[in-house]
Amino acid sequence: MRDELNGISVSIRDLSLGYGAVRVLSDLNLDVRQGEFLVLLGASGCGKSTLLNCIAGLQPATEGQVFIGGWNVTWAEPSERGIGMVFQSYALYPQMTVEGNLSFGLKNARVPRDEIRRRVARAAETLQLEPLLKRKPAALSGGQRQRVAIGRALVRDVDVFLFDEPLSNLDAKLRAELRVELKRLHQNLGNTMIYVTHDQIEAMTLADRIAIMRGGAIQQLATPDDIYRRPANLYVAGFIGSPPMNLLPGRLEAGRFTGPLTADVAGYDFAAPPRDGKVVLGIRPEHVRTGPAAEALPIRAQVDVEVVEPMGADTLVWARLGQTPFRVRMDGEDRVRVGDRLAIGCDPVSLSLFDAATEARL
Amino acid sequence: MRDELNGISVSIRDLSLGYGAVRVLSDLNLDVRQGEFLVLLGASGCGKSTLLNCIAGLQPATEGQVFIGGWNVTWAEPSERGIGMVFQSYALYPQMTVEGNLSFGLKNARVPRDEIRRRVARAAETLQLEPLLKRKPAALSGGQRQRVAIGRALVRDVDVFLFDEPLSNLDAKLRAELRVELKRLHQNLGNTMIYVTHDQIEAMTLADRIAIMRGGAIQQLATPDDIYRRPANLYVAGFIGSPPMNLLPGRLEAGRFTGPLTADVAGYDFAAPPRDGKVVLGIRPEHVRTGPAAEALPIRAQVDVEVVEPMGADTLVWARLGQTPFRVRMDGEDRVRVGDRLAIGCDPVSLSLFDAATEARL
Amino acid sequence: ADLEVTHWWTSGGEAAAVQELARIFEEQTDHNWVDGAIAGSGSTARPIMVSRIIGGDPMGATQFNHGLQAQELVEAGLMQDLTEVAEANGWADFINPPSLLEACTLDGRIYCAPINIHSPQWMWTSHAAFEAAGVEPATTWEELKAAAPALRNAGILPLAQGMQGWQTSLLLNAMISGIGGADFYLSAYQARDEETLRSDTMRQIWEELAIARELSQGGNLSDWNMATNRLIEGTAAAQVMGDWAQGEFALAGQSAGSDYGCNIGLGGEPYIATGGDAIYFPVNRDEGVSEAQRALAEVITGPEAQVAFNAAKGSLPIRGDIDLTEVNACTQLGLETLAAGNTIPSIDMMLSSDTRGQIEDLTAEFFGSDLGAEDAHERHVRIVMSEM
Amino acid sequence: MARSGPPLRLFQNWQAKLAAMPMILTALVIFIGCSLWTVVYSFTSSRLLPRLDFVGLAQYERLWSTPRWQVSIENLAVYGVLSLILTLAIGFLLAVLLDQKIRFEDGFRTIILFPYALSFIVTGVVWQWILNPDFGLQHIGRSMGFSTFTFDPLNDPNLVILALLAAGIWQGAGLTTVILLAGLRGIDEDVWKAARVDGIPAWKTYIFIILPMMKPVFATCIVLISAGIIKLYDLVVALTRGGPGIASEVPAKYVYDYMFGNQNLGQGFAASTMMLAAVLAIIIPFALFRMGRKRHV
Amino acid sequence: MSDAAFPTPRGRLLDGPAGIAPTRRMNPKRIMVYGGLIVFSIYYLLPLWVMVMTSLKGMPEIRMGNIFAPPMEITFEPWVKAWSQACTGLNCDGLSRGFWNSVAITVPATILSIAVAAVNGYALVNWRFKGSEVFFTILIFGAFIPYQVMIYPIVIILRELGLMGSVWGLVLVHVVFGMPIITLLFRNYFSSLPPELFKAARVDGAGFWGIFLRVLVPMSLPIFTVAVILQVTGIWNDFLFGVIYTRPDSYPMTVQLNNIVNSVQGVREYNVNMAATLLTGLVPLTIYFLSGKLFVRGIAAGAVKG
Ligand SMILES: Nc1ncnc2c1ncn2[C@@H]1O[C@H](COP(=O)(O)OP(=O)(O)OP(=O)(O)O)[C@@H](O)[C@H]1O
Ligand SMILES: Nc1ncnc2c1ncn2[C@@H]1O[C@H](COP(=O)(O)OP(=O)(O)OP(=O)(O)O)[C@@H](O)[C@H]1O
Ligand SMILES: [Mg+2]
Ligand SMILES: [Mg+2]
Repeated sequence: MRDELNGISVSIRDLSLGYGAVRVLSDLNLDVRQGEFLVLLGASGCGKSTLLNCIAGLQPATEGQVFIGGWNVTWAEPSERGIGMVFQSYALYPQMTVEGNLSFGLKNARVPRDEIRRRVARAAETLQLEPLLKRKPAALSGGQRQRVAIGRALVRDVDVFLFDEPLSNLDAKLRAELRVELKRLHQNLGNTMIYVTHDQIEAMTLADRIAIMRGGAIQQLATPDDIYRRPANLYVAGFIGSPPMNLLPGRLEAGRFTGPLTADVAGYDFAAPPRDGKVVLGIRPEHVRTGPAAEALPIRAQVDVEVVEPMGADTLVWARLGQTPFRVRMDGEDRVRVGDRLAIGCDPVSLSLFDAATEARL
Repeated sequence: MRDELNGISVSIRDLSLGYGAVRVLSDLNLDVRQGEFLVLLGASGCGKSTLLNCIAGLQPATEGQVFIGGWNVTWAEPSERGIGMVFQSYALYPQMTVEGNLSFGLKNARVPRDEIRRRVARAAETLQLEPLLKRKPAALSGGQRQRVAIGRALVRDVDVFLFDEPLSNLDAKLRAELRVELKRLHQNLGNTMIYVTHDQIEAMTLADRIAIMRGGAIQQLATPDDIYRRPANLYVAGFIGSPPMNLLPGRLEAGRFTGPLTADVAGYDFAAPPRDGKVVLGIRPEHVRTGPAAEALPIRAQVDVEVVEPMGADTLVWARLGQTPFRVRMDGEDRVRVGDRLAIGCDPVSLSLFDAATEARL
Repeated sequence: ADLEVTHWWTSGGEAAAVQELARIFEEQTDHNWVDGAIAGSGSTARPIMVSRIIGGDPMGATQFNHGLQAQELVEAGLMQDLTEVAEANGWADFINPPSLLEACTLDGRIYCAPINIHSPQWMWTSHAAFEAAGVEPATTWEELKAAAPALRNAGILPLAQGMQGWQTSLLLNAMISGIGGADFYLSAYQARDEETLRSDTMRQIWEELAIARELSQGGNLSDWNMATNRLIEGTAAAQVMGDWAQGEFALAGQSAGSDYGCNIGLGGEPYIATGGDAIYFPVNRDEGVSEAQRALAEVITGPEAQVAFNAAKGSLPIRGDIDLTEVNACTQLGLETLAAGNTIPSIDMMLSSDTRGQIEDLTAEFFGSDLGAEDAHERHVRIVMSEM
Repeated sequence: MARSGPPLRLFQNWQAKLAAMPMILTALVIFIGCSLWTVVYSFTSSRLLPRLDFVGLAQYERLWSTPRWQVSIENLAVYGVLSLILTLAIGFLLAVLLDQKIRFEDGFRTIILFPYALSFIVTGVVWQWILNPDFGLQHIGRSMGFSTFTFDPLNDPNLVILALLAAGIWQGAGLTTVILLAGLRGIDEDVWKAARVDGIPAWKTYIFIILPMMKPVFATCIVLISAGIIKLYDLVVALTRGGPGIASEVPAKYVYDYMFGNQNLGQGFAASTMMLAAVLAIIIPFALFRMGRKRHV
Repeated sequence: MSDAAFPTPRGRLLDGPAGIAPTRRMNPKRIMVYGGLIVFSIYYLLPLWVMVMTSLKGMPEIRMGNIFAPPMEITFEPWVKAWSQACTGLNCDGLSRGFWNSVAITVPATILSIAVAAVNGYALVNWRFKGSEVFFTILIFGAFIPYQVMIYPIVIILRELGLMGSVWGLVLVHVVFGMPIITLLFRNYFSSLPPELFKAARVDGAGFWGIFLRVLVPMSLPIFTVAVILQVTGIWNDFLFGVIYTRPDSYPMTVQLNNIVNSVQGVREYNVNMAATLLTGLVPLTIYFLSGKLFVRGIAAGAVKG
């Protein structure tokens, strides 16, 4: 077993958890590599927090086991697992100063005073908390509070950091900043980090690998790039990307797709030899080219513009391809008006094809 | 005066409002054109809701006047102003069915039964609420509730719609959908709409014009495009855009900018003849070109990549220009790694220059 | 040792009597009297006493009306056996009437020390009130009825009647023994003879009670001593109440015969019930307390305490052998009746608290409503007949 | 560091279980145990001491044929209905008045709630004094020249319930006011705005929109008031002692008097069992209502 | 657009006046609001007024006069008498003894009941175990059971525990009967705290008591205050338990009050009764007036969420 876990920091084996009759996690397996930044991404209620709590030992699993650093910690107390955890709501102890918050765990573990002071100072430095050490959480801004919460995990010198939507309570601007800080922190520390979010931007930007969850099971575990370019199934395809992929139902026959548009999919990288049948064709709005650039591409069609959303850097066009809604992302500089007919084109290389029945990628 | 208001639907004159000593709105003037979609955008607490409540007559102004459709309604009751209002929390009457919610106001105004039925049917059709008419709000999803709230304004056949962050309580996906629906609704109805939000995406995509508010005053009132490209001052520049504009402090001397980079600003469209002095140079991350495309541009520099955030369609690069942080938005296809040195370039046409003292655009 | 004595003697005259008793107890023994007065009437106090005894936190001594009230407690072995004290002091020799001691006896053992005799069959009259109305003070129930219109005219309440159940049932019982006579009384309550209960006499008694209800209209009294106080003030003419009312007269400085008058059995058959108060001594673990209990039992039945206590309270002593020459006319009347052997057992000795309580409820309801005499009579029969 | 097997179920959380012992004991021994004990002994002929001498339903038969019990139930019903309606009506009215963004709101609220801080004994004594015919309201009325003015509820069997109501509401309506006020404050400000934009007058908004929205708060109030009504005892003892006659007797007093005064425990237990049943009849529907609501959300 | 129901704005014409807002200070509606409140305030304050006035009058003045009239001659005699001279039986030390008894009962009962209830609430929210909700539900049901149902069995329980008649027995009874509502209060409060706080403390290695004492208690001061107010007033005002489960030398003040009011020796001394009543109500009233909003909040919190 130990060998098997070489290079694996957190390993989850056949984990199941239910509340009464409701199954929240079912037979879940997951290996997180040493030093990896793994993001658990999924819609609300899919069991992300539950999984994280199981890893932390805050919720006993119904079945299955959890290994951290090669040890079976399934029945260990949270404080004995070598993990640190950061919560969405900060969960700072309001009556203690920042310093008190940072040192509470160490005091509980009866770490010597000197050592505590040293570690708090180091964490405060890393997170630029020095000037705040004597303040109480109420006197901190949201971003500062979140940094203290991270510091609380930091002082404990743990191998694995668990984050449960740590940035959801912050406004968009701060969220972007802290995201970058977190990424930098990971680059510096090199710890294993498991990070729960339902924000795809966070997932895409932070993760080494993303695990997409749905209904207590993992749908796809891969690098952000893979997930974006090669979604494993229709769910992932529809979940990732904003606006999401255009999904066109149709039939595949002898390498030709017939649906709202017809397309020769020669050049598409099939996972297995293609079989004819009902399929769904996925085209990301940003892989659609318009105007002159479109004409050179093998797949072409005409769409009618219904709504135009200028978003600054780029413009989102909500159009109709025959009867099917179709979204196109264009450069912010390009001008298009409601009612225009737009010539579009795209490259089979950037397409996705799914089996309509199994929903899996072809 | 009446002539002056031609084509103006809502006009606010010298409006001031304070709670005790605290001034929430100060000497605010605003004209909203007939049929216009005006978005009030600003950080939390800047007075957006207060202004909207003043227009609706839900909060009496301390000073100033409000005109709607050419009438001075400063002291009129909300129900007499010809406005409909939609709230963030929906504010549906929970014990009434959807139909009851839609018709309660009309019944109260003693509109004939037939007329009520007709109007409710029309609103339900417009908003696709027909199958829900007999349900109670508790049995509706967030998006459906928000549609009922809109319907309640719709049945009243008013000229002006007021929205107070109508989409904030919804999740990202639903928000995007309803945004498009709202836009469509406006295209069909052609009413004047005043829409409060703190979400720039909503503002950019929905608005005919955006009024950016700060501390109870309007900073800039212009089309989304203008606000994005030609922010009136440093506040607007920093507020709009995600990530926001790179702002580089420096000096302007004889048409040359000296700061973290040096740049010849010939080609920049000055509002007034340029004067030398301390300025701030603004460059939007998406106006920065990299690689071969950069070399052809008049302004060039080298930056060090610190963090790379792939976001699917595009990639955000957090870099350093000398000591100054510098953000670049690149195409999702381009590859760049932490530690790389990146050649960047941009065009003076897309720059913004601000006076460092007055913070106003030059 | 400290001996806690609980009782409901809290009105003026009663408190004075307790004061005497405590003084004598502390003088004659080296024990300490700890007073545990509980205000209100016996029905307020008894639950508290009972729950304390049952709850295993007994007081040193407690007042009960002797009779069936404490019987179950005795049966359950919760009460101190006083037989030795009684024999040593020869209680049987001087306690008069002997029925008093009998009421304290269960299976040949003695469990309580009687302290006084209470006769509830008295009617008290205020001379001042009758004078104000210009009529002779009534000496019988019939005279009172006759004087009523004149009294009313003078703005005087003919009958001061507290509305609490025990007071209204006291009136009923006084009428039963006074109007019906001793045999009737015994036949009704001791033998519980249905014929007696349904008899015309009983029906008539209920009608008299209805008249009493009228005579007391407008009094709005609840506590008995408030009623007595009306007599003392001269704003009410008569009150049917136990001999303890004398204590209030005495405290107010009034004297029998000149300021107030008295008669037994509402001027009818002069029988007095020989109920009264007895002191019970709950079994106690502390030997010191047991010691004090025995001492108190002796003191209570001793002549000095009997004189002092009963003089203050206005009740009759339990000893046949003490000289009460100094007592006033009313007490004298009581003593004479007692000496004549015109005694009947008290209600407490014949009926369970349950039945007694139901009769109290019935009379209270009767006085507090316009319930017909006929219906009330019927219910009265049923209550008595259901006594187990 | 790592344990290999799961710990025993019973000892999971043992500290919490230990700490909750007082609660568990109270729930089981006092609330369940004592209630059951009472119910069991209500089928016996216990008099002064509890005895397991079963007599079937005899105690209940007697209970329901006792006029005093019938009067008690009647009184409780009359008092209960009136008190419930008046308390809710006054409470809501006061809450609405207090909700009008008035000045001195704290002051008014303090005045309305302070009797709640007092003991029923105190309330009883005070109202006895105010209603005293010789000194109180009747006296005032007469001394103002209305020489025939009669207002003596404490001695009038028909009015005595009003005296109880006046005192009961004096003490208890403040609580309802405060709870309803908290409920009103909990209602989304935007609903008010929406109603104003719809042109609905304030009173209509209160009745047709706000009142239905406060259903749960009203349910809480009703349960609290009902529980208080069933427990009604101290006030009666202090104010009327059940009088005049038995005109203001209530079940709780019946229980108490029979258990101790009349030394008929069986009868007292039968009466208390009836009260227990009444409580369950109020609480169970309420609990079901709440649970039902939770399931829907 | 000018429709029957919602015509175009019905405001004044543009050139019309645009002066100052119509005054909102004192329109008929406000007068009705304040009028209603004042009428109710009189209903609520009158008894208090009568009590105070009566307690400051001598008996002769009471007999002559109007209960609402202020005293012509203020006397504190009744207060002195109520406090230290009024008699029940042979004990003529007024309410003073009852006061100290009440203190001796209220202090430990408040502390203990709150301690127990707080731990209950904590265990219920943060350390749920099988059946914990069931016990809690029973507890809440228990709050509604009339006390009379349980008086007798509790006598027996106290006897078995040997606590009958002692102050500790009464304290125990108060702890038991205070438990439902105070536990509810704490449960509601603790469950309104973010559960993450508790999780964070567990990750930080704090145990059952560590989390309670070092994390939760320090941040629960408001609710503790509220609980103290509720318990002090509740226990202080108790009559039924006080009279049954104690002995005369440890009677609380309410029982003593009832004794004084009901032991009529000669004439009823209304002024003394009123003074005694006020004295008895003084502690809860003081707490109530001092705590102001907290009391209200506690009651609302304990009830609204119930
Ligand atoms: N105590 C509980 N009892 C019953 N069901 C629960 C409980 N806690 C969570 N669940 C259910 O478990 C599922 C997973 O919950 P979880 O909190 O893990 O979701 P999540 O993915 O973290 O969602 P979010 O993004 O909203 O935080 C949800 O469907 C939820 O309803
Ligand atoms: N009743 C009030 N009393 C005092 N100040 C108030 C009151 N209502 C609002 N304010 C203040 O007025 C300012 C403007 O509030 P407003 O609600 O208009 O902000 P907003 O722009 O709508 O913010 P948000 O985006 O959070 O809704 C805020 O600073 C707020 O603190
Ligand atoms: Mg979660
Ligand atoms: Mg707002």
